[in-house]
Amino acid sequence: MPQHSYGAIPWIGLTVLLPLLGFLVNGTLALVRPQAKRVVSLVGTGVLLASFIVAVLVVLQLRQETLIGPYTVTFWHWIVVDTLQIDFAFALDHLSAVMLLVVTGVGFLIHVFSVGYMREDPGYARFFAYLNLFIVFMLLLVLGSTVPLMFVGWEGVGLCSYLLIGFWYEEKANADAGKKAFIVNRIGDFGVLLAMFILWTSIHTLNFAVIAERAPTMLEAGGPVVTMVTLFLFLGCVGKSAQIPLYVWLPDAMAGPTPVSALIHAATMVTAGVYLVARTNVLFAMAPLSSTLVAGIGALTALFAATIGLRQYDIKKVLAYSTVSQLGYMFIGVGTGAYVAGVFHLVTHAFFKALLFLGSGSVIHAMHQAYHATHAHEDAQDMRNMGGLHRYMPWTFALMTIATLAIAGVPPFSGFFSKDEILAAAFARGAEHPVFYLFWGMGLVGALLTAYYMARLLTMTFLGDNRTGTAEQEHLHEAPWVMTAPLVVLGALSLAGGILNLPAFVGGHHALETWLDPVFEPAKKFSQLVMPHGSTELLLIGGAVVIAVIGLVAGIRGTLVRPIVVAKNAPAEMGFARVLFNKYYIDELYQFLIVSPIVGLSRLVLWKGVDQSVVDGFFVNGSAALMRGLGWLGSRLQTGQVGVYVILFLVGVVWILGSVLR
Amino acid sequence: MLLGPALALSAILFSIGVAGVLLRRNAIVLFMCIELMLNAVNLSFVALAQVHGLGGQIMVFFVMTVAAAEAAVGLAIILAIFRHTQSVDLQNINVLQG
Amino acid sequence: MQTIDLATAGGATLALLPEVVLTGAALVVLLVLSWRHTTAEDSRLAGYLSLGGVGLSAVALAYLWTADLQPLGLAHMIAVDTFRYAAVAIILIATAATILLSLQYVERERLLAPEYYCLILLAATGMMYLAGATDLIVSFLGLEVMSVAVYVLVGFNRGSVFSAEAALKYFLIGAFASAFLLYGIALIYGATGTTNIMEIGARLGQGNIPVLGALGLGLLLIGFGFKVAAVPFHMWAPDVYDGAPTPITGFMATGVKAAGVIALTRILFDGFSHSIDLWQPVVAALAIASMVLGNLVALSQRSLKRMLAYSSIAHAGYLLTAIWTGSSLGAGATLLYILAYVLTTLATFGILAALGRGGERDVTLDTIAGLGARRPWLAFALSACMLSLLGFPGTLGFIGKWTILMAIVNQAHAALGIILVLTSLVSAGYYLPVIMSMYMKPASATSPEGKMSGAGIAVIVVTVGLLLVFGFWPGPVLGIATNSARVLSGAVPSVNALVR
Amino acid sequence: MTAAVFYLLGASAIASALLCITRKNPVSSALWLVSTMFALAGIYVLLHAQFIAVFQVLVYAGAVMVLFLFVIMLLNLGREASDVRGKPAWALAAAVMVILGAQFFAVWHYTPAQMASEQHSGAAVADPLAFFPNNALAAEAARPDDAFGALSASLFQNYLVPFEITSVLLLVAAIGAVVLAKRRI
Repeated sequence: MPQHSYGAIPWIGLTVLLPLLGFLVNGTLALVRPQAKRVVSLVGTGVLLASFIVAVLVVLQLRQETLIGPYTVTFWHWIVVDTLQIDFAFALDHLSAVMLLVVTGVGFLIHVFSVGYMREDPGYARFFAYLNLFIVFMLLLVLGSTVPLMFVGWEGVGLCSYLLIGFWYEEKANADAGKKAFIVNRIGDFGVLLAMFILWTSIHTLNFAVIAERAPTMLEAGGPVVTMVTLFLFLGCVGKSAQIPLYVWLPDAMAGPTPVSALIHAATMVTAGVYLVARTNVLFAMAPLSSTLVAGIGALTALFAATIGLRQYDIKKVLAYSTVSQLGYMFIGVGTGAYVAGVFHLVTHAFFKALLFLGSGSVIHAMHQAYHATHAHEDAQDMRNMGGLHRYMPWTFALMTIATLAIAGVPPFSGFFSKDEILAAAFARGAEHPVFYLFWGMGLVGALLTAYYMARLLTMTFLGDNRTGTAEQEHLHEAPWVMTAPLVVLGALSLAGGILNLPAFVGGHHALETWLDPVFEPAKKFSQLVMPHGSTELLLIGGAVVIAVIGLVAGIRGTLVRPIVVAKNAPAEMGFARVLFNKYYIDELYQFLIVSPIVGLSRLVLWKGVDQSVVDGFFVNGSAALMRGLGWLGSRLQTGQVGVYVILFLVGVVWILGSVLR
Repeated sequence: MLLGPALALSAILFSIGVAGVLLRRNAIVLFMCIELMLNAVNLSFVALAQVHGLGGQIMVFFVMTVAAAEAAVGLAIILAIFRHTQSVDLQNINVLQG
Repeated sequence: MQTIDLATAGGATLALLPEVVLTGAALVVLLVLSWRHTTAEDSRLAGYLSLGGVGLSAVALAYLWTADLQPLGLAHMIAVDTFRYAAVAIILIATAATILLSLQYVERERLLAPEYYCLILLAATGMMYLAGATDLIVSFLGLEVMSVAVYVLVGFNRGSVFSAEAALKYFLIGAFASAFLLYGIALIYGATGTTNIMEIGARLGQGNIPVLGALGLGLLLIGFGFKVAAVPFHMWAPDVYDGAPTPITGFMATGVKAAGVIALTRILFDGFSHSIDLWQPVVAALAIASMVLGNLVALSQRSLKRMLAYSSIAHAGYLLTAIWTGSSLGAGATLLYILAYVLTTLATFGILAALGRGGERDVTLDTIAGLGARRPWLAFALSACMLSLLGFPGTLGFIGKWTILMAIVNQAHAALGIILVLTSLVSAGYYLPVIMSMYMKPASATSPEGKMSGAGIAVIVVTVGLLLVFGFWPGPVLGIATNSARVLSGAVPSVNALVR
Repeated sequence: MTAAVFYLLGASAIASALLCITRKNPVSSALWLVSTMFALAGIYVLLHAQFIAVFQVLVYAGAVMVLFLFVIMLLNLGREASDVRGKPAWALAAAVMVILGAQFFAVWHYTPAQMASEQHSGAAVADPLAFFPNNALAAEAARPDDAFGALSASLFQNYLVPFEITSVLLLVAAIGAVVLAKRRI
C-alpha cells in the first residue's frame, strides 16, 4: 500500500534532538574542558541552526499537506496506568509550527549574539549548555501532544530560567531572584496540575487534539467544569507569563545575562502562557467567564506595568516592565477570542523585544567595557549614565529606533499591525459585553504610555549629551559583528513582520489568520467575533496611530527638556519643583497634567508601594516567613526528650483508637 | 471460661504498662514497663486460645522469644549508652534534638 | 504454571528461596569472620561476600518470578505472588546499595567489625519476611528481625555518643510500638480466630466489624505508623536518622520504610478491604499530618541529614496517601513511589556520606556551597536527586507522584490530592536551596571533601541514571508496578471505566 | 471456685504492676514485675495453658528478669536518686490509663458466644467451638491431657516458618548483643 510520505515532517524529532545533543556535548565540555570556547560556540549555535533548518523544512512541507488535526509522531508510550495512556509524542499543527519557527529562529539569533556577549565569561560552556537545554524544553512545551508532556517542558523551561537567572552566582541578589522566579512559578504549576486532573476526570483524556474533539460534546459550554479547568489553566499562565499578581518575578529575573533576558524572559518562555490559552482555545471559548477574566487581567497588567515602566532608570528594568505590559496585550487578544491576534502579537513581540534586549545588551556591553577600561565602578545599566550613544553606536541606535517604533505601534512597523488587531478585537467584543470597551480603553492608554517610556528610553540612551564620563568616551564603540549581525536580522523582522498578517485595508490577505484557521476552527462555534470594517476600522487605526505619535513626541521632549543628572549624583527622589522650570509651555502641560501624576503614581505608589512592598514583601516573603515560622515551631517540639516523644505517640494512640471505635 | 475478665485484666495491665512508660525516666525501668505490656498481650492470647484453639498459645511462644531477643539487645544498648554518659536517665540523654 | 504446597517443608523452602539464600549468606559471612575480623581487608571481604549473597538472592528471586508458581489453596504464612516479588526486589536493591556505600564508610569511620554486614543481611531478611507475609505472626516476627538488627546497626558506631543515643531512642520507642502492634494482632486474632490475612479478610467480610477487630485494626495502624515514621509517631525519626551511621540512615529511610509500607498495604487491602470505611479516615489523617508537618519542619533545618529525615516523614505521608485510595491502582502507585524514593534516597545518602566526616551531622547548606564548581558531577547528581524528591518532571519522582495523584483522582476525591500538590510546593522551599547553594553561592573556606570510592560512584551513577532514564521512559517499571499490584484484592475498584 | 482464684490472682497482678511502675528503686520495680509474672502464670493454669505457665516462670521470670536485675546491679543503679517523674507526669499517666482503659472497656463483655455471634451476624450460638471448623486444633485444645503433644505438632507443622524465623531472630540478637556490649571488637 503506498503510504503518504509527509516529506520532512516525520523528522520533527530532530528539532529537539539536536539541541539535546548540543546540551550533552556542551555540558560535558563545561565539566571537563571549560576553556574550549571555539568548540562550544560551534556546537551551541550549530545545533540551533540545524534545528531551525529542519523546522523550516517541516513547516514548508506542512504547507502542502491538508491535515485534519495535528500530525503526531509517537516515540514511546510514556505513562501507562490502567486505562490511561500518555504517549511521549510530538504533535505538529499550524500553531505549533509558528512557535517552532519562532523558538528555533529567534533562539538561533540569540545564541549567535551570546557568542560575542559572553566571550569573556569563565562559565561560557556552562552558559551554552543551559541555553541549549532551554531550547529542548521549550520545544517540548510547544510540540508536546499531551498536557503532561507539555508540562515537562513547562517545568523544564522554568528550571533553565532559574539556573540562568542565577548564572552569575557571586551576587546574592541573583540567587534570590532565581528562587523567587521558581517559587512564583510553582504556584502557577499548581493550577496546571489541578486543571489536568479535572480534565482527566471529566473527559478522560489529556491529549490536546482529543480535548478539542471531545470538549464541545462532553462538557457543558459555560458550565462549572469548563470554567474551573480554564481558570486553573489560566493560573498557570499568570505565573509563567508574569501577569498580575504573579508578575513580580520577571523584573527581578533581569539579574541574568542579557541574552537570557532576550530569549527566555521576552521572546519565548514567558509567552508560554499565551500559547497555552491558544492551544486550549476550545475550552476558553466555551468559558466566557474565564475568557473575560483573561482579557481583564491582561488589560490591567498592560496598563499597570506600563505605568511602572515610566520612571525606571535601569535600561533592562524598563524593558522588563514593558514585556509584562506587552504580554498583557497578548492576553487581551486571546481573552477576547482573537486568538490569531494574540499569537500574531506574540510573534512580532518576539522580534522587536528580542531586538530591544539584544540592543540594550550591546549598549551594556559597550558601557561595561568602557568602565572596565577606566576601572570605574559605575552602573553600566543605568540610563542616567548614558546619553548621546548614537555617535558611538550608530547601528545599534538605528536598530533600536526601529524596535521602538515597532513596539509603539507606528505603521508600517510590525507591532502596529498586531497591537492594532488586538485593540480592534477588544473594541468589537465591546458590542457584546460593554466591559470590553473598558479593556480597549485601558489598552489604548497603555499604548500611549508604551510610546512614552520607549521614547524616553531611546532618548536617554542615545540622544542628548554623553554622561558616561570624558575618559570613558574613548572606549565606547560598536559591538563586534557577531553581536550586530543578529540585531540586523531582527531589525528586518521587526520592520517587516507585519506582512505575516496584513489586513485587508492595505491590500493584505490575513495570511497568518488563514494559516492558523484549522487550529481555531472549533472555537468559532462558541464565540464568533465580528471585526470592525470600513470607517470604524480606519477610525480605530487612526486613533491608535495618533496616540502612539503623541506618546513618542512627549517621551522625547519630556526627556530632553531638562538635564539628566548622572546616576551617582542623582538625588534620591525627583522633586516636582524641578519640573516647573521649563521653557516649553507645552512640555510643562504634559508634565503637569499627564506625566507628573502618573509618574508620581508610578514611582511612589505603584512601584515602591505596591510592587516592592506589598506584593514582594507581603505575599512572596511573608508567606515564606510564615511557613518557616510554623516549621520552626514544629522543630521546637523536637526536644530530644523521649518523654515528649512518648506523649505525642500516645496522643496519636488515643486519637486512632477513638476514631476506629467511633 | 472467664474470657471477658481475662481480656479486661490484660487491657488493664497493658494500660498500666503504658502509664509506666510515661512515668519513668530510667531507661531500664522504662523497658521493664514495655515488658509488662508484652505480658499483658500474652494474657490476651492465652485467653483467646480457649475459644480459637492452640494458635493463641503458640503465639505466646513467639512473643517470649521476641521479648528475650529484645531484652538481650536492649540491655546491650543501655550498657553502650551508659559507657558514654555514665547514666541511664533519659533526661540526660538528649544531645540529638531540633 | 506450577502449584506448590506451602504447608510442606519443601514447598515453603522453595517459596522462601530468596530469604533462605540471604540467611545462608549471612551465616557464611559469620563463619568467615570468626577467623578474620580485625583488619580493613577483613571488613571488605565480608562486604564482598554479603554482596555476593544479595546477588544470589536476586537470582533466586528471578527464578521465582519467572517460574510462575501458584500456592495450593490460601497462601500459608508467605505470599507467592508478584507483589511480594516486586517488594523483595526493591529491598534487595536497597540492601546492595547500602553495602556498596558502606564499604568505604566503615573504613573511614573505623567501624571495622564484619558483623556489620551480617546484620545488614539479616535485617534485609526480616524486611523480606515482613513485606511478603500473609500471616500476622510472620509479619510480626519479620518486623522484629528487621528492627532488632537495625537497632544494633544504628548504634554500631560505638565511639560516638550520638550513635548510642540514637540506638537507645529507636529501641525504646520501637519496642513500645511493637507492643501496640502485638496487642493489635492479639485482638484481631480474637475477633476472627485466625492470623492469616486472607482468612481475616474473608471472615470480617460477613458483617459489621466487631469491636475487637476495630480495636485491633487501630493498634495495627499505630504499630505500622511508627515503622514508616508517620506523624504523630514520627518523633524518633529525625534524632535517629541524625545519629546513625549515614549508610544505615539510608537503609532505614529506604528498606525499613519500604517493607513497612508494603506490609501495611497488603494487610489493609487483603485483610481489611471490607472495613475500608474504618481505616480510610485514619490513614488520610496520618497522611495529611505527615505531609504538612514533615514539609514544614524540613524548611527550618540547617543540617542536610536532619532535613532529609523530615523529608522522609513527608514522603511517608505521600505513600500513605496512595494506600488511602484502597484501589489496586493505589497499590501500584505505592510500589512505584517506593522504588522512586528508594533510588533517590540511596543516592542522596551516598552523596552525603561522601561529603562529610564523623556522622555527617555537620553537613549544612554552607558546607556544600560552591560544590557545583568543585565537584560538578557530584553536584549534578545531588541536584537530580533533589529534583526527583521534589517530584520534578523528567525524573522518576515525578512519575511516582503523578501515579499517586492519578490513583487519588480515580477515586473522585480531590482533597488529598490538592494537599499533596500544595505540600510538594512547600517542599520546593528546602530542596531548591540545596541546588542553589551548590551552584549559586561562593565556596566557603572549609576543607575539601574526600574522594569517593569506586563502589560509591557506581551506586550513585546507577541510581541517578535510573532516576533520569525512568523519568523519561517509565513504561517498564510502571508496567511492573501496576501489574504486580493487581494480585491484591483491592478494597475499591477503580471508579472510572475510562475511554481512551 | 476458679473464678474466685482468678480474681484473686488478677488483683495481685494489678497491684504488683502498679507497684512496679511506681517504686522508686529499680530493683524493687524489677521484683514487683516478677511478682506480676508469677500471678499471670497462675492465671495461665486456670485458662488451661499449663505449658505456657511453666514457660512463663522459666523464661520470663527466670531468665529475662534475671538479666534485667543483673544489668541493674552491674550499673549499680540501686542507689541513684528516684527516676519517677514529677506531678504533671503522674496526672498524665493517670489520664492515659483511664482513657485507654475506657477505650478497651468493650472487651470486658466478651463471651465465647458473643464472639462467635459477631462473626455470624445474629445467629444464636450453642457451642462456640463449632463455629471455627477451620481450626481442627480447637477441639484438641479442649483435652488438656494431650495439650503438649498438640502444641508441639502444631509448632513444627503449621508454624514451621515462623519457628524458623525465630531462630534467625535469636541469631540477630546474639550477634547484636555481642557487638554492642564488647569493649573492643
